[in-house]
This record gives sequence, C-alpha cells and structure tokens, in this order.
Amino acid sequence: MSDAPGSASTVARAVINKYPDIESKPLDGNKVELIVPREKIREVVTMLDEEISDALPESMFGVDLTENKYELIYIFWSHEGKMLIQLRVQLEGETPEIESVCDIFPGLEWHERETHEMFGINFMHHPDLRPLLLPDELVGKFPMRKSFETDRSRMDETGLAAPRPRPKPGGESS
Amino acid sequence: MGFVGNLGDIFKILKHVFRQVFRRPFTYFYPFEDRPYPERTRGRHIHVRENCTACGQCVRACPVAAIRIDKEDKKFEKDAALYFDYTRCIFCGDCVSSCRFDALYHTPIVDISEGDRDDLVYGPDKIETLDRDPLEWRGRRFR
Amino acid sequence: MSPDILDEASEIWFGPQHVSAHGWATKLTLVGDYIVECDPNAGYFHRSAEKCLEFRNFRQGSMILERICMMEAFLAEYPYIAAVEKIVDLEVPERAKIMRTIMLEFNRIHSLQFWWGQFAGELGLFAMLLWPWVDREYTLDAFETLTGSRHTISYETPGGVKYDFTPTFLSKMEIALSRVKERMPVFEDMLAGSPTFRLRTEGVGHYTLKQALKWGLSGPNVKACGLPMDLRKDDPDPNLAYDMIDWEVPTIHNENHPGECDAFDRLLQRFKEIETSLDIIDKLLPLLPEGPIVDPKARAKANRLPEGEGYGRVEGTRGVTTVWLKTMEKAQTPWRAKIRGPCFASYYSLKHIVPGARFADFPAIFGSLDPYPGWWDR
Amino acid sequence: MVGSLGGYEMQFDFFTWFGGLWDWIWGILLWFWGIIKWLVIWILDIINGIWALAAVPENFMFLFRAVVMPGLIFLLLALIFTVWFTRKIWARVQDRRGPTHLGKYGGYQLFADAVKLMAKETIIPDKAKRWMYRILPSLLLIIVLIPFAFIPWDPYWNIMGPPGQAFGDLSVSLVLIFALLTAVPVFSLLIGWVTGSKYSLIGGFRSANNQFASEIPMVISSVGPAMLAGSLSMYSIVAAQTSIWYIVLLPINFATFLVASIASVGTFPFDAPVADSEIIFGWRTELSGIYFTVVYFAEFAEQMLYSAIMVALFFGGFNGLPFLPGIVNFLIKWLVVYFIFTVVTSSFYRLRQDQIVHLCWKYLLPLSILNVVLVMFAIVYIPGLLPLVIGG
Repeated sequence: MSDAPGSASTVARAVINKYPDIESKPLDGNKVELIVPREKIREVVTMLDEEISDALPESMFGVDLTENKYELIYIFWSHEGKMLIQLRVQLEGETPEIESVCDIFPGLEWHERETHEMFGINFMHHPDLRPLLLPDELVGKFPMRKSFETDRSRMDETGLAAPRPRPKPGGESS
Repeated sequence: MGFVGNLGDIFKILKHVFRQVFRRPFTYFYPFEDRPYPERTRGRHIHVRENCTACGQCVRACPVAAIRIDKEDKKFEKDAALYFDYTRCIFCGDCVSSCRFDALYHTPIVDISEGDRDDLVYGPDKIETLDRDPLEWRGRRFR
Repeated sequence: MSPDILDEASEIWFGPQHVSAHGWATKLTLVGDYIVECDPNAGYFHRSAEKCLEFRNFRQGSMILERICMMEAFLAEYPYIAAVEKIVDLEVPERAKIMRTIMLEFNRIHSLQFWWGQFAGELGLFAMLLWPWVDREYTLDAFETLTGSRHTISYETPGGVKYDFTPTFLSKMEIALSRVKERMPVFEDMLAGSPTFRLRTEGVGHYTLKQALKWGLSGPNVKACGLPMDLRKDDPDPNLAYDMIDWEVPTIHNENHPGECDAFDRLLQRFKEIETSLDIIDKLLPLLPEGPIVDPKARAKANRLPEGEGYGRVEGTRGVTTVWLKTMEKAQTPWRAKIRGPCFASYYSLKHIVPGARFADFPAIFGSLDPYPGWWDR
Repeated sequence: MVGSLGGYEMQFDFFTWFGGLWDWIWGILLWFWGIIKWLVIWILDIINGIWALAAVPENFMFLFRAVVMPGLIFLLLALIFTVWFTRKIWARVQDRRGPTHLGKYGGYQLFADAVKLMAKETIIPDKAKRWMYRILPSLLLIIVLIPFAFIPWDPYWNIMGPPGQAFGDLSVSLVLIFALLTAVPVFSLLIGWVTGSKYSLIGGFRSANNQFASEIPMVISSVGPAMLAGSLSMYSIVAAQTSIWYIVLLPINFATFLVASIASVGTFPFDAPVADSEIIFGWRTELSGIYFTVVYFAEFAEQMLYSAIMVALFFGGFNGLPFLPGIVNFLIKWLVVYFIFTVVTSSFYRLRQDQIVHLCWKYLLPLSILNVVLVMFAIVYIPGLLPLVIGG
C-alpha cells in the first residue's frame, strides 16, 4: 500500500497496531524509527516487506554501547513512498544472538556477515557466516568493539588528546 | 540490426580510429617535459621561520600527525623548528589553512622521491629552501 | 545444482592478481564455458575506515572517506559532511550550496568518464580505454586549479566549502565540459554503436527491478530498469541546490524487456546520466550569487558536537552513498561511524547475476555494474 | 740364456718384457693417431664437397638468397621492424607515443626488449612437461617462418628463384603454405596444455577452436585468385596480375581473407585465445624468457605472413611502379596492408569464443564459397575476362 508521501507514519501505525509492544519515534522529514524487541525482528521485517512493495535494504550495522550492550540498526528506503524506515534493536550479552533476515532481504546477507565478524553478534540461520573483510589473525577479536585496544602511542600528537567529557559508563572509549 | 547497419557502424568506427592515428598524441616526455601546475597545487611545504610563532596549530590540525615541532631550536625570537614527515603526509592542506601567521605554504613541487625513508623526513634546514641537488642519471638531467 | 553437474565442474579464481581484477577476487565454478556458481570474495582493500573515523575529529573525517573512492572524491566525502550538518545545525551560505552541487555534478561526469574507459578496457578495446581518460585529464586539471589536488581534494567542510571559484577555474571547467560535449558523439559511436560491443553486452548480466531492489542495488543499476529512483529528487538535501532548478531523472525504458535491464541498458543509462549532469551544471552556473563560502561559526560549532545521530546520504555515480554518525555529548570524535558504499550491494549481486553466463561474459557483467573495491572493503 | 739374478733361474725374463712394453704403448698411440687422422680427413672431404657444390654460382646464389636477402636475416630484421611498427600504431591509436626513449623514435627499444627477454630467467612451472615445454615454442616459430620461402618477393630475387632455374618455383606453393599453417593451431593447443596452468589450457583450446574455424574460409577465399590466374603457384598468380590487380575483381574475396586471417592469428576482435581480461595471456601465460620471445615473434611473424600473402594474392606482388625494383614494390604494398591489418585489429572489442566460431562458420564460410562460385561463372561466361586476367 504505497500512497501519499506522508506514508512513513501510516506504515509505522500499521506495524504498531499489529505488534503493540513496538514504540515508534518519527524523525525529521519522511523518516520513522521503530524500536523493535530482539525476538520480533523477523516478523517486523516480513511485515515491512509486504507493506512496502519496493523496499530497499539500505544498510544494517551494529553499535557498541560498552558493558556488553549493543544496538542493531536496520535502514530501509522506499522510492514510491519516499520514506525511510529505521529499526533499532537492543542487544545484551557477551555474544548476543538474533534471527537472520537475509532470506527476506538478500541484500542484508553481507551486512550481517560484516556485523558478525566486527561485533561478535551471532545471526542464527544465516547461510554462510564466514568472515567477510577481516584477515585471518583478526577473526574472533571483533575489532569494532570499544574494548578492542588500538595502538595509542602517538595519540598525544594529534589534537584529540584533550580529555573529553564523556558519560562515564565505565568502559574506556576511543 | 541488419548486416548493412553493422557494416555502416564498422566503417564509422574505422573512420574515428583512422582520424585518431594521424593526430598528435596527448602524452609528453615526462621527466624532461612537464605540465603546468596551477598555483594552488598542494605540493611540498615551505616553512617561513620569520612569521612562525610556535603555536603548534599545524601539529594539531594534521589528521595523520605528520608534523613534529621542536620549540627549543629557535632561529628568531619566538619561532620553532618543524619536522615534516612526508611518509605520512597526505597533502590535505589543513596545516596551511590552520596557520594564522602565514608561516606555512604549499609549492607546486610534487616529485619528492628519495632513496630511503628517513630522507623523506624534512628537517628544519630542508623545509625552508626549495633548492635541492639536481638528479643526474645516465647523462640526462631529470631535476 | 544437481550433484552430477558439480562433479565435473572446475573451480577458477578470477583472482586478486588478475589483469582485470586488481584488488578483488571471485571463485567461479565452471562447467565447460558456463559459470555455475560465483562466490565474490571481499577484504583485499580493507583499511578499517570506520575504526579510523573514530579517531578523527569532524573536520578531518571527510579526508578518510574521499580516499575510499578516488574516482568520486567530492561525492564520497559529502555524506560525512551532511551527517555532521544534521547533528549540529550549521547554516550553509547560498553560494556554498550551489558550489557544492556544481562540484558534485562535475565529479559525477569525471567518474563516468573513468568508467567508460575501464569498461571498454575490460571488453578488450584499448583505444577506447584511453580516449575518455584523455578528456579526464582536462577535468582533473580543473579540480587541481580549484582545490590544489587532482583526486584527494578535501573540498567540503562542515558548514560550507574550503576553496572559492576563481576565473581561471571557471574557464578550465568550461574547457573540460565543452570537451565532454564535443567528444560525446564519438564515444557513442565507439561504445553503443559498435557491433562487437552490442554482441558482448546485449542480454548479458540480466536482472529484474524486483531482484535489484531486493539485493540493495541503487543508482544507474536501478534506473536502467526504468525506476526513476534518484536521491537528488527523492530526498533533496537542504544544504544542496538540486531543488533550485527543474531537471528530471534519466531512466531507460527498454521495450523488449520492460522491467529489466542488461549491460547494454546500463551503458545507455550512464550516457543519459552524463547529459543530465551537464544540463544541471549549465543551469546552476548563472545562479551563483556573491557572498561567503563557509558558515563563520562553523569552526567553533563543528569542534565538539552535542549528543545525537546523523544520517548523511548522497546519490553517488554508482548508487546511494551514506554515512551514519553517532556522537557522544561534547566529544571531538564520533562514537560510531558506518559507511555504506553503493558497490557493497553491486559486488554482492554478482553472486546472483553471474551464474548461467559464460566465462567470457564475466568481465562484461562486472564492468557494467561499475564496481569499485574501495566501497565494499572500506 | 735367460737373465740370471744372482744364481736364480727365472722362468720369465722380466727385463726384456719390460724393454718391449714401450714399443707396445707406441703402437697404441699410433693406432689412435690413425683414427683421428681419418676423422679429420673425412670432415675435410665433406667441407670440400659442400664447397664444391656451393661454389657453383647457381647454388651459391640460392644459399645467399635463402640466408641473407629475402631469407633469414631479412626476415628477422623485418620481424623486429614489424613489432616496433605495431607498437607505434597501437600507441597512436590510443593517443599516446609508443616506444620513444631508446634510439631516435624508439628504434632500439625492440633490440633492448629482445635482449631483455632472452636474458630473463625461464621459469618452468612444476606441473609442466619439461621437455615438451622446451621444444614446442621453437617448432612453432619454424613452422611459421618456413612459408616465407614461397612468397614471390621479386621476379628474380625471391628464394625459389625464377621458374627456369634449378630450384624453380613449385607449382603448388599456395597449397604448401596453407598446409604448413594448419600446424600452428596444433602447437598452440599443445603449448597451452603442456604448460600445465588452467588459464593456458582454456587459452589453448580456444586458439585451436579459433584457428580451425577461420582457416577453412581463408583457404577457400584464396581459391579465387588461383582460379583467375589458372595456377596454384604463388609466383604465377603474381605474374598474372601485371595488367589488373585481383582486388579490383574480387573485393569480397579480399574482405573474407582479411577477416579470416585476423581470426586465425588471434588478434583483437577475435582475441579469445589471448583474452587478457579473462584468461590472463591465453596459452602463452606460463612461457617466460626465451620461450616467450620465440612465441611472441611467432605471432608477429604470422601477422607478417598473412599480410604478405594478401599482397601476393590480391595486390599483385611485385607488379607496380615499373621504375622500382620488384622487391621495393612488394615492401611498399606490404607496409600499407600491414598498416590496415593493425589499425583494423585495434578498433574492435573482443568477441566471445562462441561468437567467433558462429561468425566464422555461418558468415565467412558461405560468403567465400559464394565467391568461388561467382569466379567460376565469371570465367566461363564473361568473354573479355580471361585474356585480361592471364595478362603477360
């Protein structure tokens, strides 16, 4: 059902009244964000696939929030409705688990492989979770995590050395 | 699209190629001839010690930390010696734009190749002057 | 795949040291001359650009992005700038908006000129490989006059533009663009008009619009199927000047296979893209007002950003290029930066497009998708 | 009495035996000297025989022609010139300069390349069959160079000599040239197979496939001039073209011959055997050093040979400007035809292997057969054609 450009909110409302425990947050322009719990990701993505005829799986990536708290963000774009749907999933644990959606949107297959090798988030039922980009010695070290220590010997020469006020969630960030 | 159509295309392509064969080629003899470099070209740097006030803005602005400052080595009353590490420098021009005292300039010289890596770290003496030893090879002057 | 086919299949690496596969590799399973399975392999160019972005402040971050894809440096660095401008609201002066748009379109022409030569070289005609690259020299000369460097230009900063248009640059741009216009019929004869070219590209690398969207393809690879999906029209960026002029998105509508496209349609589509870019630049040049080229408070505001997330998007020559930034309160460097290149999807889609084609078609399919290893390896 | 040794009786007189030993050794040496002398004399006889044979002016002239003028030395220099000429044309087609640094216009570049290639280390892959890897490239060059003997460069100065001479031109030299050239695909297939790499194997099969498909149209389209001239000998075909060149009468025949020869050499439009964007350098991928030089020269020798045959069959070999010697006429025409050959090959995209074979069997073959039929009818029904064509 692709209709007037203002349809991002209509799609969001359709998703909400089907799954009440998802809350949505409109972003600027024709974009909407849905906070999706971990186990409902497949249902929401299949529903998006049916709702929006020409959904484009733009990207899927993880964010490390220190203390084994991760966040997965799926971004879909539709040309007909000129709308952008962003799904946000909160994850917990040393190697969190989530359902893979690459059979619905094949475009996300490599995004999931990359997130798996960079953050250690396991995608169940993914056809081949081989490492995509990393050389062999970095496989399993999950380099994009904040806990991956990098060579900081020349940090004082760059202009970034000033102590940055940051929320102190404990983990020492970049 | 038909035999005659293809034949027409083939002869059109041959016309283009034949006309190209008798045209002057575009390339030039690089080490001996060179193309005119525009004046904004971001080549190697020149450090003007008179204007320098050792503020270190250029060191902070550099994304790859290619500049090392040595504040004790003074030639004028308030300046510093800069060591440009051209193995790291990416010629982005941030140091020149962040220097408020016009002490750093780019020059259109881009062929800075050296024998070994530590020659590429231009010390205070090398960074100030443009002249360098001419490169002779098999009786031909390259630089 | 029925098992008995596979037992007499031979595996060939279209490998990293290959003449025409510099820096990427694909494992092809061949039965005779037909490709049965294609497994693209990424990671040869991986320089962890996203991790480096976490150690660069907001003025230096765009320099990493422009080194990911040298052919479209302006277009590669713009999403990072757009993301920063979404997090902190910098008001970009009118002149800077138009200069940015002109340079983005000029860079699109440059990137397509490069692609002409590369695609013709992959198909074997080295004359056509070097002719467009001769014209590219004039374009690079114009870039060097404006910014000082041919490829790694680092031209845009958060809040505006670093270098102003000078009369010499405008004359050099005029020469470069007139050179493109005058050589266009010659290249049309040599590319679309050549019978051997049509033999090699018609019906090769064929996919439907539905498949393309499912794989995440965008840009010319989708517009060649007839869908006018162009970010410059769908999601006009407030800091660019696409909505100031009226132009329409070029698409190809092939009558004998309406909703689908093959290598030849993608070529025609890219010819139209160049004509649209030329048309946009001609319309925008007279609108260039006088005035400042960067927001005066940009340096102060873009030093430490408030908490927030920004999603910068631009329509690159190869598809949608996006950068997603997340920043912590008062931090000089982004907390997390995600770069999504257009060729990530087009390289992945080889896995579905190539099986069934012949071994000699692989360079044609690969070349027509206009891939660039920097985008999927970052 | 047998020597006494302080009163002992000796059955065997050691000293006289020892005295005789020296004569025995001297006898062996003389025997050796006899053999060596006989050998040296034998060799001198052979040289003498050869010299007696060669001293005969007719034989000496044949040897001189075969080795120096239109023969080996001339061919190698022409080969080196061809490689330089091709690289210059490719450069000009691609808007660049080609070899320039060595010599006035890059002339010595080719000698430098030849020395470099020969000096390069020849790496024999371990999966390759060693002795075949070593022999085949040189055999390929021999097979490609032999047909040059039958090309009529000049009425008197060609290798086979004028018809009246001892070696007189063969009556079937056209057939002999194509017989020799059918061996080329066999060698390229074998080299591709023997070097052991997957890419070269595919290249070898492609080149064999390519040449079988294109040789037949080429041979058939060379039948046209032979029928017009009424004989299969290259010399008489050229001699018959004094009044009119056959390209004027058989343009289609020339076109099919040109396209088929491009296909059988394996250059650009029909480049599948050496497709560098797919199978790196085709069947020549694994060759290196001297073997690569030999095979690289064989390819250019083949291009030279085909353009020389085209000049002989269609452009009236040594007939041309009367005041110029025959060989100069031939060389000028050969240069022009080679220029056209190279420019045509560097202006089209590479075709897929099945498209090449499709083109050769479905278009070239019927066209050349049609042409032969046309020539037959022309000879029988057009009254004025025969005297015109037989010429002087």
